[in-house]
Amino acid sequence: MPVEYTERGMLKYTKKLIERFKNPKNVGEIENPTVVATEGDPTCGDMFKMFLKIENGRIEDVKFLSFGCAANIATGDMTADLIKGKTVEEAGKLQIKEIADGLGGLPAIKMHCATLAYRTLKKALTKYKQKQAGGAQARPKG
Amino acid sequence: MPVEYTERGMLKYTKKLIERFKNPKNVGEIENPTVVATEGDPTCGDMFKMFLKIENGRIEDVKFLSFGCAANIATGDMTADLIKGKTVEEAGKLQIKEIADGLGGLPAIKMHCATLAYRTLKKALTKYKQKQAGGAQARPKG
Amino acid sequence: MRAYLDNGATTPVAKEVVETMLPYFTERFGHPTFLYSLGQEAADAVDQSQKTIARTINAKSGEILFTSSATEANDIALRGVVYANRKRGNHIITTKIENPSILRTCERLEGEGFKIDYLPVDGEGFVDVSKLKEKLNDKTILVSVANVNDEIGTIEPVEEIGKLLRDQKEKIYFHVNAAAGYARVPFDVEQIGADLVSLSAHKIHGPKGVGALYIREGTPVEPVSYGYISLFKLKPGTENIPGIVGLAKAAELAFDGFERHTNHMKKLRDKLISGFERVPYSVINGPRGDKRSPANASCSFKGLEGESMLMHLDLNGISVATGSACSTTKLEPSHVLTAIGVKPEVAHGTIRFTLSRYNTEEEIDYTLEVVPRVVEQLRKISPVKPEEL
Amino acid sequence: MRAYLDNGATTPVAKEVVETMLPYFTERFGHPTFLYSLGQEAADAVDQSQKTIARTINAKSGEILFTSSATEANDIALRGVVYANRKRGNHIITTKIENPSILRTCERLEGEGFKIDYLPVDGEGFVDVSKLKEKLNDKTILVSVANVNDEIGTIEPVEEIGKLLRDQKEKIYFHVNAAAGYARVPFDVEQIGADLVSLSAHKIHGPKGVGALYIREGTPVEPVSYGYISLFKLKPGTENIPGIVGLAKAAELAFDGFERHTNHMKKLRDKLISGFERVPYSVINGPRGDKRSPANASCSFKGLEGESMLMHLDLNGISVATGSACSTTKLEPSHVLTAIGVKPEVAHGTIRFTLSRYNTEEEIDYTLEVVPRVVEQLRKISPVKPEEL
Ligand SMILES: Cc1ncc(COP(=O)(O)O)c(C=O)c1O
Ligand SMILES: Cc1ncc(COP(=O)(O)O)c(C=O)c1O
Repeated sequence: MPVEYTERGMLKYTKKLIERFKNPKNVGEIENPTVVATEGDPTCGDMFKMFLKIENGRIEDVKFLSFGCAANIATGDMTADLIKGKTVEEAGKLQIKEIADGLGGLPAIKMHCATLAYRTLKKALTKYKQKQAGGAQARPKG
Repeated sequence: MPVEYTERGMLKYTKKLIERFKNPKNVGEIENPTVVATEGDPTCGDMFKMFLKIENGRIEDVKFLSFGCAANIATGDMTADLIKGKTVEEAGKLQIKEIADGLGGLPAIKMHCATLAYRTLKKALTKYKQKQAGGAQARPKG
Repeated sequence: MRAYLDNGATTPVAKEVVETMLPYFTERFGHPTFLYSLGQEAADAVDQSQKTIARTINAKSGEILFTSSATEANDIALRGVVYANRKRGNHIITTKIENPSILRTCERLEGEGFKIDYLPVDGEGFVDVSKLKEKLNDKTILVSVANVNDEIGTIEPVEEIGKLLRDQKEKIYFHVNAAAGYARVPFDVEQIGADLVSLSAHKIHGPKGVGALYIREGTPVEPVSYGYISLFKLKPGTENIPGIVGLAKAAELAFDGFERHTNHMKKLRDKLISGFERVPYSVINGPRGDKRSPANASCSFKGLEGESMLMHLDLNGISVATGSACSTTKLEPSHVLTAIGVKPEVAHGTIRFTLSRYNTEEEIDYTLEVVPRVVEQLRKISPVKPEEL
Repeated sequence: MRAYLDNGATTPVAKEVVETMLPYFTERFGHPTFLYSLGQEAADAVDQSQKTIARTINAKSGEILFTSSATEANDIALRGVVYANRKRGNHIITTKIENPSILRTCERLEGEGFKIDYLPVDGEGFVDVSKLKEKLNDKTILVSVANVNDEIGTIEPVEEIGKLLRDQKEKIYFHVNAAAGYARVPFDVEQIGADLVSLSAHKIHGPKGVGALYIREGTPVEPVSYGYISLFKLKPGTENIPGIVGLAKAAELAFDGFERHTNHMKKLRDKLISGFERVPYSVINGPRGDKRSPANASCSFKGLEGESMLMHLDLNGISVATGSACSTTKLEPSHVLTAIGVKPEVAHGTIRFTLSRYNTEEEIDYTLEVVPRVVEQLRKISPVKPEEL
């Protein structure tokens, strides 16, 4: 932009985002989750922990814990909504843009929040696949 | 001043000055003056012309014409008041400060106006003395 | 009766502008960079104000920077652009009749090694575009010309200049100081090809303490001041939110009915000018008709001195400026009048009358009644004969 | 219920201030440099405002320059003084916990070849004057320290620093950024030995867009901006007259009953602090008691992140700032909290509450009811355990 804004300038959340931040539907923990993944670091000011309950390759439940800004919470909640009920394969196709779009858009400086939720999901799915593979390998062996 | 004002800054006239500017008592010309003197230059934006009627070494009447700012007119008028009725010798002792004081003070950047009136007076008195001296010399010779 | 005819110096703030500003003092007072709702309201206000100003000059809203005055906008424009383009060249072209806010920055830049050409103007104050063309060289990085001269109302051929500059091989940035011209003459940054445009709120019935700088997208501008950055990198410090909102409202009012306002001013201006022409030994400065700002009438009354005239008019309730709006207390005659060839002894007797949409015909009639009287009065006590000048 | 507790960021303009400003928009709107009566009124207003501000800090009225913000005042003070004293030396001393308006100007000056020492502070944010003494050398020309830290409220030993500097053989100029401290703690330029002091109107219930810089008589300061000079050489451009009048009125209101106001704030501050101490895993930042600004309470709530907390408080009608008032959107923790040794994971959970004389006990009670609830709520959904930090 010609008239340069700062990093801070014009930070503005959509109504949708604020609504989700206020009333997230998916916060919390799942007892005996199929898989758990954490990304981020409290020293950086954002951390995201995702719990998945997967049955027959389908994500039956998603919960998350968040240490972070409003966008962190809202993107986490959005991500959870977007993958709930989907197969692992379908969930693996989720795009960062879908998360942002689901919230009516994200300020540029907050895109990293969507990225964090996305990375946590990827990590969880990878873990799940490794677990499946491990289990699959394990069974023949065991 | 530490917080420097410009040349223009805080130019302010006293009530006395403005009153004199509004209603100068001594503007005009004297018919058959004893002596006339002009100082200043219209190209510089101020010019002052003084008419003196001197009888028996006493200034019986003073008038002036002014091309200049409000301070020019007011200082001229003040100067006229200050010397009217005085002897030429007394008038010769007039100080610039008296002119300014008579107006309740002058902005620093307007002191040159008092100086102009003062210089015109000096010139007129010198002319008068020269004239007297010339006359005195002339008589014996004549 | 009163007649405020110094709208070129500053204007009263319009009632609607004050009303628009008020809630931003006491209710919507948040800091625009803060996330909570009060802060967002302030940020939205800045956003909206950018949009409003942008619309009036056919710019994009992100191209509007808010400053504390047109002076500051000019300083950011000139120094900001030449510092950012120092590597490409060090040559600047402006004119002999620019506002001191331009000329003093130029002086400073000369001290820093920049080369500046000050274009002469003709007897009506017009810049000759062919002379500008001759001065262009491969070191030229910036041209700065006001669209309207603040002293004598000349409307400069900025469109022609813009076209010339766009035709050059290397980019030459074009700054237009529109402080005197904004809301008086139409302004379209695309049509003119301006890269930077300065405005001032207090010249259009907005508040003092706010200006704006249009900066065309992609124009490199280096900051010239530093510190806590709230919204804009080029103007650090917390934004004057009520002021910005006031500027936008003032612009809205001025452009809402632009034709009507300017026609009204033109009528009053022409009435003033014809009136002055009937005063003996008077000279109108600047052009007539369409090439003159609707808001400006400048007249030299021979044989008298402007300040005395100003003071007498003030005693009669009429506010005006002397010839040089910016050197009231200097003995030198206005640099603008000198540039158009007015002799100093005449220049000293110059009065500038500047109008706004709020002036009335009655005020003009009254002025035309008072002026000849005061002129006569002052000439009577003057040692200088007007017929000899 | 609403509670505005971000008075360190900006304040609502006091009703009396708005009323005082109003006539300067529409009636006394003249340009201060013009000789006619309207202009004189404006100039008088500037004069009177200088006097008022001067009185509050024991200065002379001619020593007060008006600017468009404390940021601008800081920039003029720092760059102005070091440019003017460049020949004598190139060394500046400041602290690690200054406001960004100081630090960014310092960054710039480093780029221009000046050497800057940033003093460390102790766990409560205090500068160690003996460390400052060690850094002094024969190239030192300027020391800049805020009298009150804007994030954690530490009242710095500026009097001691001033004394040390006055004891040096060569003159070392002393700048005090009082944007956060003005009208919160007493300030006497003579007692402190300050040569330059920055203030901001919008932090004391005055309008945005105005600041002031005290410049001790005889202090050489080079201009850092250029252009049309109205009254002040160091701040070109037409003055923000209503803003200046507003700043003066705001100062008058704040100092008229200074003790009462500050005692009121202290009471509320201490109530807040004790309330926060009862929240588990909370840490108060900065000192307690007399060495803390009456207006500041800063608390880190472990296991949660400040922005979420800020947003939840806003949803409850409470406006606050996160730990670093100036980096809401950066991921780095506040440089001030880092400097006093707060671990980043704790710093991220910091909220700054800043008071004004208009806050009420009910607002504080309400805040102390909401805060623990929000803290609990956020900790419940956090993957970070406060007890592990
Ligand atoms: C200590 C300090 N200095 C400077 C500033 C900047 O002041 P202004 O908003 O007037 O530019 C602030 C406000 O954020 C501050 O708290
Ligand atoms: C052409 C022009 N440029 C710049 C300025 C200065 O504007 P401001 O008062 O906003 O600094 C003025 C006003 O005097 C002007 O007429």
